[in-house]
Amino acid sequence: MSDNGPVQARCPVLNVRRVDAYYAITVVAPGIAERFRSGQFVSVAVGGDHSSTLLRRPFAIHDVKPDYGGTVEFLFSVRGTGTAWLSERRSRDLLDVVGPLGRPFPLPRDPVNCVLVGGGSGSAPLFPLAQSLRRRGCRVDFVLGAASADRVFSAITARRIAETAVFTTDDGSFGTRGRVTDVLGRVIEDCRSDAVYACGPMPMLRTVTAVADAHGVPVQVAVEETMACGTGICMTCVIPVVGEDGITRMVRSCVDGPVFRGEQVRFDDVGTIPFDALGAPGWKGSSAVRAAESARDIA
Amino acid sequence: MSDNGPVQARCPVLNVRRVDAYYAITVVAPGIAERFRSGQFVSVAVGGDHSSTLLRRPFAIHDVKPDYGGTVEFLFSVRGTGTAWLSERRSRDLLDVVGPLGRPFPLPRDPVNCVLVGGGSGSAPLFPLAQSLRRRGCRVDFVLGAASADRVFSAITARRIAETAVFTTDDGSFGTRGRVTDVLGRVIEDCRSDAVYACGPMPMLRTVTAVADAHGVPVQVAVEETMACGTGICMTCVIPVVGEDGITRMVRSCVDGPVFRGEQVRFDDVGTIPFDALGAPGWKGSSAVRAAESARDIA
Amino acid sequence: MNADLRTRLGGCELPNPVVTAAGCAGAGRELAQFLDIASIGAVTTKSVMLEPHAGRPAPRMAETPSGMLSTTGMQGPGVDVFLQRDLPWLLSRGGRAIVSIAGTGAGEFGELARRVSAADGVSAVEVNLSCPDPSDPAGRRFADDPVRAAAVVRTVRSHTRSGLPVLAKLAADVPDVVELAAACVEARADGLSMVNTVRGMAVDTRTLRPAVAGGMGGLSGPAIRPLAVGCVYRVHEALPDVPLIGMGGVRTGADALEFMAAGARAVAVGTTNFSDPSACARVLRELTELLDARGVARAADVVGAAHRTGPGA
Amino acid sequence: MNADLRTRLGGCELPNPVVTAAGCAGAGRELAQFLDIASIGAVTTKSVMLEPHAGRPAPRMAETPSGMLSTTGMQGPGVDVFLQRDLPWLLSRGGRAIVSIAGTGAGEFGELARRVSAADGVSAVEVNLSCPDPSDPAGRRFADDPVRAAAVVRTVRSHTRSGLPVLAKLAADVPDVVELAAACVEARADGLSMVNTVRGMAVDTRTLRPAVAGGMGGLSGPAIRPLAVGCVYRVHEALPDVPLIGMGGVRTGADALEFMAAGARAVAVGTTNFSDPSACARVLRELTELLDARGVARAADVVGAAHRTGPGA
Ligand SMILES: Cc1cc2nc3c(=O)[nH]c(=O)nc-3n(C[C@H](O)[C@H](O)[C@H](O)COP(=O)(O)OP(=O)(O)OC[C@H]3O[C@@H](n4cnc5c(N)ncnc54)[C@H](O)[C@@H]3O)c2cc1C
Ligand SMILES: Cc1cc2nc3c(=O)[nH]c(=O)nc-3n(C[C@H](O)[C@H](O)[C@H](O)COP(=O)(O)OP(=O)(O)OC[C@H]3O[C@@H](n4cnc5c(N)ncnc54)[C@H](O)[C@@H]3O)c2cc1C
Ligand SMILES: Cc1cc2nc3c(=O)[nH]c(=O)nc-3n(C[C@H](O)[C@H](O)[C@H](O)COP(=O)(O)O)c2cc1C
Ligand SMILES: Cc1cc2nc3c(=O)[nH]c(=O)nc-3n(C[C@H](O)[C@H](O)[C@H](O)COP(=O)(O)O)c2cc1C
Ligand code: FES
Ligand code: FES
Repeated sequence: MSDNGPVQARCPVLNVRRVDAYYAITVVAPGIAERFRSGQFVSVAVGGDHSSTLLRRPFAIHDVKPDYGGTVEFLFSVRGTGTAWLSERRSRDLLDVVGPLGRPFPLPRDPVNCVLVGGGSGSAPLFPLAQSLRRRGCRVDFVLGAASADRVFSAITARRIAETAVFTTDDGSFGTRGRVTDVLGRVIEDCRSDAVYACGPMPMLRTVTAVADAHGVPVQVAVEETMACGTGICMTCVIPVVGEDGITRMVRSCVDGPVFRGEQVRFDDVGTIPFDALGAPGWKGSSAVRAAESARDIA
Repeated sequence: MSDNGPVQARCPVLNVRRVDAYYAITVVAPGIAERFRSGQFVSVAVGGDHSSTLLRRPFAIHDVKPDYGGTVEFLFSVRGTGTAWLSERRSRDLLDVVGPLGRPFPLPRDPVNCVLVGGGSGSAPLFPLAQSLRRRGCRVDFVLGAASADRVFSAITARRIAETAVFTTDDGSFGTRGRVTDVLGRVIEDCRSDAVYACGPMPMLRTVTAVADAHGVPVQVAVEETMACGTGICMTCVIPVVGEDGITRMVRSCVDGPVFRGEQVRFDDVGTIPFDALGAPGWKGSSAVRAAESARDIA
Repeated sequence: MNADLRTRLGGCELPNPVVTAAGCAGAGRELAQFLDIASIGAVTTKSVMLEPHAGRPAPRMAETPSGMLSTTGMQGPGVDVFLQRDLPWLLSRGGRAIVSIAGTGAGEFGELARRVSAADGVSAVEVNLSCPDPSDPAGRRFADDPVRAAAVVRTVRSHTRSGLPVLAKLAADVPDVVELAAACVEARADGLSMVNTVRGMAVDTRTLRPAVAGGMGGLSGPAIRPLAVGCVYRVHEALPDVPLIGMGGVRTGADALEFMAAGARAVAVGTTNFSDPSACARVLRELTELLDARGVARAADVVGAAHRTGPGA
Repeated sequence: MNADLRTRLGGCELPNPVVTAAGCAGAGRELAQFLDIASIGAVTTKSVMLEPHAGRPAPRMAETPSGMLSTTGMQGPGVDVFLQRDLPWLLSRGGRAIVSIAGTGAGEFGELARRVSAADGVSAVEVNLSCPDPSDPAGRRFADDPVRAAAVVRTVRSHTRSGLPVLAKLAADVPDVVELAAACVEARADGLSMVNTVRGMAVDTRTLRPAVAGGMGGLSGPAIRPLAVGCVYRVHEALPDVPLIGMGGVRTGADALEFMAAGARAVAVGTTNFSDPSACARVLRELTELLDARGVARAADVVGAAHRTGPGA
């Protein structure tokens, strides 16, 4: 119904591959591929028509290709029932996919130096981002971390695309033992980074934001909140975010995100309603705030 | 836990075939095959581990073979969600099957003449029965009916096994136009039948019983009631049946049946609790009846 | 042949009986990306309060067998922003709006009704009686007490302009849904929406903590359909002339038909919008096909069909 | 390491917390074909009445999303046959019996308790409070009125020999399950079983008739698990010392753990026995594995864990 909004389609599976601890599924989805910008995600129905698991599963788009009119690839690790079911899909099965969803990563106008920080499967959306940045003449450096070697994402591709690529694992089985945030400061300095892009679990994003802040570098984070709809109608995916106007709102990470400016996310208050959030219990907004609200765009 | 009771097993699918309007699935199930006697059925879990359809689907066993230690075949038409899912199974998929369930057809001691009457998919259990009867030297005649030609069950096999085989279809597309009960009387006379075996929908079984009765021939019917458990614990599959003692009880068609002597089933009262049934509202049994109850075996 | 799908709810007529459930479609804008919002019966908008509300802390949802638990806690911008920003958008696309309101007492409900009444183009007002009543010592909902529920409905009716239908939205997990329904009708509700989510809970077996913040949540989805159909059936039996909107786990056109046979004139799609953003259009299409296949001339003819003879058939 | 699974319900100790739910396992005989009936905590036998009962007409069941509706209507042979035929069989196989009783009034419940008390080897008596109360003009169940429910429990307790625990089986669809629970405990119930099936309905969309005879049925299975877990959580919060048996949609060991974390000391498997006749043994095995994986020394240690800190983790 809209030309650049998301579409819903029954997409044939082109292939399912194992990549270390992950599965990669490629589906034929021209409508999604043509609209895609990096940082966006798809949501996939799981379990078939008579499944007891109703909700779609959100996955970052890892790659789009022009083959067959347009294909979309996402990667995932098996976590629960939905991902287990997905891992059993075969070529030619049909998947019900909605996408592309969410706000993409904003791209710099100028050819600046960017460091891309990913944790585990959170690294997925950084690869198309790296491509876009390269096309704009940006320098790209990667810092990728995971629990163990087999969970480090596409190390070879990272090395190929980026100027430098640093890896960390919790168990030291690959790269530096430790966390991405242990090495990030050094990378920012060594590479004279002008911008940080990060995706992964909330605690990682919080520390990445703190490190980037300490170095005076702007940071864009892509969050992974639990989502019931992914399209902005259920209000289950909210996190507290400070707007340009200094007001904290509970915003939907699916449509207002998943990408936010790091310093706008109130990481310490995720999982709460901050007392000063718009509409929090006892909150009394000025009439100016109220007027501004009506003018804000909702989608 | 018991040697001749039913077993539960995850059975590999050997093959899935289309046979006219039906699907035939053969599973490797040695424990079920070795215990099987004709008239018994299996119940099959459908939809996978996270299916919203909880209940097993019951199917008459159509054939058992010694291959692979023992295989079991059942036939079905796609009716709703469960049978649609089953029709999409492929070789090597695993099915969770319980069986053999229910009381088998009683076999005559002497080599008498038997006519086997089936309607639609209800013909399935008659084929292994025919084999058993033949092994005992009985004469077997078939009367098979269905809505249309493609729903008449294994006509060729029937002709091969039986002395005679008569077919009827509602639309006249194969054999005689009409119902099995239209021709049954003539077949009983022509073949000098000593016993009737029938399986199919309740209204058909009722008329078959009436025809057999009119000809003074005993009849065994296998009923198809909705069943939640198939093992005798849920009490959802009951029909009113008159016992040897003349008392009507609401009996479980899964374990007390599915095979009953036709004249014992109170066809006119199926779907009701007859006022004279044991334990019906207002029923006052004699102390003799009560004492008899304790002595009755429950399984 | 195509069945006449028009549906009357008190004073308002909808072109067909498929609407969205409150809180499960925003104000139509997001779903409009996936379907023509003017093509469905109406959009029931998320319950709006007088003031902006930030809602409940996360986690706000958990998946359960054939259902989900949620606790969004009425997050929303407040009625003024809604009337200035969201409602005009919906109407501008040719959509019909059933405006759901949520108050903390009869006074606030009345004020909401007054403001919504003053707006142009609203098709009906829905009164969300599952709001907690702050004056109840046990923190129960208005729906838990037919007397308090009726007081709210009466106030809303008196503050709503005549001709604009007032629908009372009932809960299923109440002592006696028929008594509640009768009290609301007695208080001059023009119709009843039923049912809201049912209170439940899940424990995350990894953390052994409640899966949604605050412990209890509202259960929705196909899991509750039998409860919802049961409520609609019993209320239609008791009050056959009262227009009912049935909801709770509608996923397909057959589910919609089930509610209509139980007694609903219209059917709302809630949770299914989350899993299938074009669900309302699909449900409408499937329902139409089912009615046509049965040779039904008017959708209204199947309303209450399950009451007409005994069980079986 | 293997967790100590022993579970105390009032005066009786079970070797482990997994039992069958009343009416979903007969008296153990049929399931014994698929598992060792002595290996599970106990068999709760189908609610037995004083006299033989023929139950309700067919159709008695319908499948619903992640659940089923049923109306068997207490079909059974009466208490004398049960005590002479079914109970001895179960005990002879080393099984433990929780005997569920169903009466039409306090007097009949008392008489049932007296006869069951006189039998040897019973582990506990469970009082099915979801029976309709013939003296109630609206035909409500004993469970719908805490006062009537308590009267039944008090009578059963006074007719049951001391030392034999009395468990009150509660319904979920009552005005206030905590109030009902408190009333039963006040009437000296030694423990509570919760919950029974929830009233619901389905319409067959082929025939447009109610799918089960009589219209309304009882909904069971995973669909109702959030309702059941919610009841257990709230009752354990209010009455932390009262032994609870949790049930409603237990399908896996994780589901059993969910009920225990909410506050249940034992967990009953009902509808899942229909779809998986060896389910009780599997649930027990899976639960043991989960407890071992967490390094839990005693199953009792996880009881109520979800109450111990706030949500999240
Ligand atoms: C915007 C976004 C992008 C994501 N991209 C990726 C990706 O590229 N690769 C990848 O492996 N994972 C990704 N995730 C996480 C992924 O969605 C979950 O792993 C997946 O939903 C788990 O489903 P399940 O049925 O296997 O797990 P279950 O635990 O059985 O799921 C139960 C419910 O919880 C939700 N859920 C469980 N884990 C998560 C989680 N970590 N984040 C959000 N919801 C969760 C599920 O969606 C479902 O509703 C992303 C999440 C979001 C929000
Ligand atoms: C003892 C017995 C033997 C049977 N043998 C055969 C056979 O050999 N071949 C065959 O094609 N069919 C047979 N049936 C019928 C078969 O069980 C149903 O066709 C099947 O359960 C339909 O499942 P569904 O999910 O496709 O239909 P749905 O309508 O979606 O099923 C919904 C529920 O109704 C029950 N149900 C639906 N139709 C029937 C029916 N006709 N009888 C009993 N329960 C039903 C299902 O089991 C399920 O619980 C037999 C039934 C019984 C009781
Ligand atoms: C996330 C969510 C938010 C909801 N918000 C509201 C609301 O604001 N007002 C209301 O009356 N009902 C609300 N409901 C209840 C739905 O309108 C509907 O009555 C219920 O979910 C049952 O329908 P379903 O099973 O189709 O979802 C909400 C339900 C969900 C799941
Ligand atoms: C077919 C059937 C029969 C039942 N019979 C009884 C009964 O006789 N007495 C009783 O207290 N509960 C009875 N119940 C309720 C169960 O014991 C249990 O409380 C309920 O089904 C919820 O558990 P489940 O979801 O695991 O089945 C019955 C349930 C079903 C489905
Ligand atoms: S997931 Fe529904 S609003 Fe974001
Ligand atoms: S199907 Fe359960 S007792 Fe027969």
